[in-house]
Amino acid sequence: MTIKVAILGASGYAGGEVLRLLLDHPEVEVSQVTSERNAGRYVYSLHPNLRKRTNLQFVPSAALEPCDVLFSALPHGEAMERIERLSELAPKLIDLSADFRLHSSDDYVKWYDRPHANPSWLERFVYGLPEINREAIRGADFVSGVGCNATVTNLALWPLFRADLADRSHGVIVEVKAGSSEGGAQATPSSHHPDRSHAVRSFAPVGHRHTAEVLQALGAAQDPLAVHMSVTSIELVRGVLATAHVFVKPELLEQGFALKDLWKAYRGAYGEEPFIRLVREQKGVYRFPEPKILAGSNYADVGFDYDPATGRVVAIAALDNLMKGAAGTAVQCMNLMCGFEETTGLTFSGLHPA
Amino acid sequence: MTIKVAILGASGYAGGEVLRLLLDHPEVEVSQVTSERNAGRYVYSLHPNLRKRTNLQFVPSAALEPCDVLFSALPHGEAMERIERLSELAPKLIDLSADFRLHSSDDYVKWYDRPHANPSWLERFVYGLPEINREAIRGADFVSGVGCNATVTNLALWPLFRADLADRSHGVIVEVKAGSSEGGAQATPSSHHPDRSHAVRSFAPVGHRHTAEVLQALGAAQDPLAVHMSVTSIELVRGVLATAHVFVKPELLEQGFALKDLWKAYRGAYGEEPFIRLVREQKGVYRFPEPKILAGSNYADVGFDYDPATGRVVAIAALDNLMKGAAGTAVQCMNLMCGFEETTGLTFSGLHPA
Amino acid sequence: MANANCPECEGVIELADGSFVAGEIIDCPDCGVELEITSVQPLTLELAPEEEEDWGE
Repeated sequence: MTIKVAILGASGYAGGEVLRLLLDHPEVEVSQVTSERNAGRYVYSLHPNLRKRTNLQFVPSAALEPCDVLFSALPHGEAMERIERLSELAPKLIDLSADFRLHSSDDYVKWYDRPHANPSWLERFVYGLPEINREAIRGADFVSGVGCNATVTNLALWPLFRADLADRSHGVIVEVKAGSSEGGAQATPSSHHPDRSHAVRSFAPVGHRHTAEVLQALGAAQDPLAVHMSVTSIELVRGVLATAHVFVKPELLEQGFALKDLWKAYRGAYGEEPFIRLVREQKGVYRFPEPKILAGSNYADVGFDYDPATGRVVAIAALDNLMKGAAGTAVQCMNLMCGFEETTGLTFSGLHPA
Repeated sequence: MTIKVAILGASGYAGGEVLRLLLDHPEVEVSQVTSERNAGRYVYSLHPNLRKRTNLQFVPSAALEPCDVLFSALPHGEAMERIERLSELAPKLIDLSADFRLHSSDDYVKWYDRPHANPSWLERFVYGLPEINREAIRGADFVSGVGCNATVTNLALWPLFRADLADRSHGVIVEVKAGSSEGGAQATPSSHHPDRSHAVRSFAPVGHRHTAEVLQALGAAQDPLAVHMSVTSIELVRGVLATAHVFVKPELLEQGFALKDLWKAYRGAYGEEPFIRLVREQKGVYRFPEPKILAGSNYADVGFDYDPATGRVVAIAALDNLMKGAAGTAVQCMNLMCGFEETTGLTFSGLHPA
Repeated sequence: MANANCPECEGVIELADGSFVAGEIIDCPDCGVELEITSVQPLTLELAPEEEEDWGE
C-alpha cells in the first residue's frame, strides 16, 4: 500500500530533486506538486530530465489536499509563516528550507536577520541529518532539511568531536568549495554564464549562514566552539567539498596521537552508516573525497589527513549539495519516519567518469 | 532465480558502466569481472563510484567460469580473435567492441584497415540497437554493441528513412559533438587536461569509423546512401550530440511537406519506444535534445527542425555515449535476450541541473 | 475522456470530461505549444497567441 506524498514548491532544484527521487520510490505515490507561477504546466517543462517519467502538472498550493507526507521546498521564510495550515495537511512534514533547522529563535534572528514567525514550532522540529540524529528523526512528525555547506562540514568533523579529539579552544577553520546549483534555479547577474564560468570566486569569506547549523551540531552549551567558514564558488554545477582544519588536543599529542587513531574515530562514527564512505587511499586518481563522482547519489565521501609535526587534522568531505545536502537526505528522513528501509529509492551510485 | 553474468574486460569505462548497471539489476548476479592488469584488485579501485556497492575483485580472463550471459568489453580486435573460446563460456554473449557490428567482412576491412579474424562469425551476431532491431535481438544468442557516434546519428535519422522522406541522392551530412569519455580510460597526450579543456577540436573531419554502422542501418543495397560524418571534441565528459542535415524528397516538397509530417514520421518510429523521447519545444531552456541532462540515463532525446524555404530537415539527437551509446543499450539487449522487461535496471532518469 | 489533435504536432490530447472550460490555455504534452480550448463539445483546440521568447544568443 503506497503512501500519498505531496511536494509544496516543486519548481526549484531541491523540490525537483525530491520529485525525481519519489517518482522512483516503490512505497510512494506522488499525489500533488505545487508551484504558483507554473500552475497547469507539466512538471517536465521545468524538470526536463523527468520527460516521459510523469504527466504530473503543477497545481497552486491552495489546491493542496491532505496526504500522508508533505515535503515543503518553498523559499526561506515561507514555511514558517504558513506552518499552522501546512501541519493540518499531513501528519508528517519535512521542510527543506532553513526555517526550522535551528532550535533557538535567538540563533535564528542572529543568522537570518529577522525574527522567526513561529518560534514555538522550533522545538517541535527535529534536525534532519540522520547520521547524527537518527533516533530522533525516526520518531518525529516534523523534520527540518539540512543546509548543504553545513552538512558537508558537519560530516567532515563529526567523528573528531564525537570522540572528543579536537582542541576546542583552537576552533575550526573550514573552507567550502561550492557548485553553482547551490544558488538555486533563479538566474542572477552572478550566475550569468560568461561571468560564472571558470569562477574561483570568494563568495562568502565570512558570515555564511550555514555556520549556525555547524555550531548547533558540534557546539556544546557548556563548551562553546568557534567555527570559521569561508565559501568559494568553483567550476561545478552539482557538488561541494569541505576542507576543515582542526588541531588535536595537546594531551593526546603527548600520548603519541597517530593516523590510526583517526581511522578509529571515523570508523567508530561511520562504520555502520549506509551513506557515508570513508575515502583515504594510497593509489588511484580519487584518493580523497571528490564531489563530481557523487552527483545524483546520496553518498557523502569523508576522508582525513594528519600532520604530526603540527597536530593538524585536515578533515575532508564531499557530497552532492542537491542530494545528501538537501533532497536525498530529506527522502532518507522520510524513509526513517515512515518505517521504510532507510536506503529505499536512494541506491543510485553516482557516475564515473562524470 | 537470478542469472549469473560475467564481464570480460571490466577495467575500462564501458565495462565499468555495465558493472554499475548490473549491480543494481534485480535479475542479475555478477559472478566475475576480468582485467589482466588489475587482477586481484577491488573493482572500486578503478571505479570509485562503486565503493561500498561491491567487494568484487578483478580476476584474470583465464579464470573465467561458465555463466548465463557474458559481456565482452575488451579493446577492439580482441574478441574476434577469441570468439570460439568465449562462445563456450556462455549461451548468450554481448560484445561491446566493434568486432562484430558489421555484417560484411569487406566493410570491416575497409573501415578498420585489417582483415577480420573470424569472418564466419559476423553473420551469427545481431546488431544490438533495439530501436531498429528489437525482434532479431530478442531471439539472438550473440549480439554486438553499438558505436556511440553511429547510434546518435542513426537515432536522429532513422524515422526519416523509415518513412522514406529523404532525398537519398543528396546524401547526409552529420556533425557530431563528442565528450572526452569517448576516448576511453587510457590517458593520452590529447586527453591531458591543459590541452583537452575547453577544446572545440576537429577530431575527425572525415573518415570516422562509426560511419560504417550508419551506412549499414540506413543504407539499402539497391539504393546506396552517402553519409558524411565529422566529429568535433567539445567541453564535455559524458555525452554526444548529432546534428544531421537531410533534404526532403522534391516530390514531397511539391505536395506541401510541413513540420506536421516530421512529427508524424518521428512519432510513428518512436511513439512506443521506452528510451526515446521526442524533444522539440517552444519554451524553456532545453527545447532541443541536449546531452548533459542525459548523463547516466539510457534515454536518447531526438528532435528536429525544418526550413521550408530549402526543404532541409535538421535532425538532432543527444545521448550518453557510455549509456545509450554503449553499456545501457547492451544491458537493454540482455533484457530482451533473457526475456526480462526491457527497462529493468535502466530507469535512472538523468539529472537536472547537471 | 474528450480528445483532439494538437494543431501543431497532431499529438493526441486527452482531457477528462468536465476538467476544462472554453478559453482555457493548456500545453500540448508532446510539443509543449500553448493551445487555447475553443470549444468544449466537441473539444477543439487552436494555437494560443503567444510571443516567441528571444534567446538572443
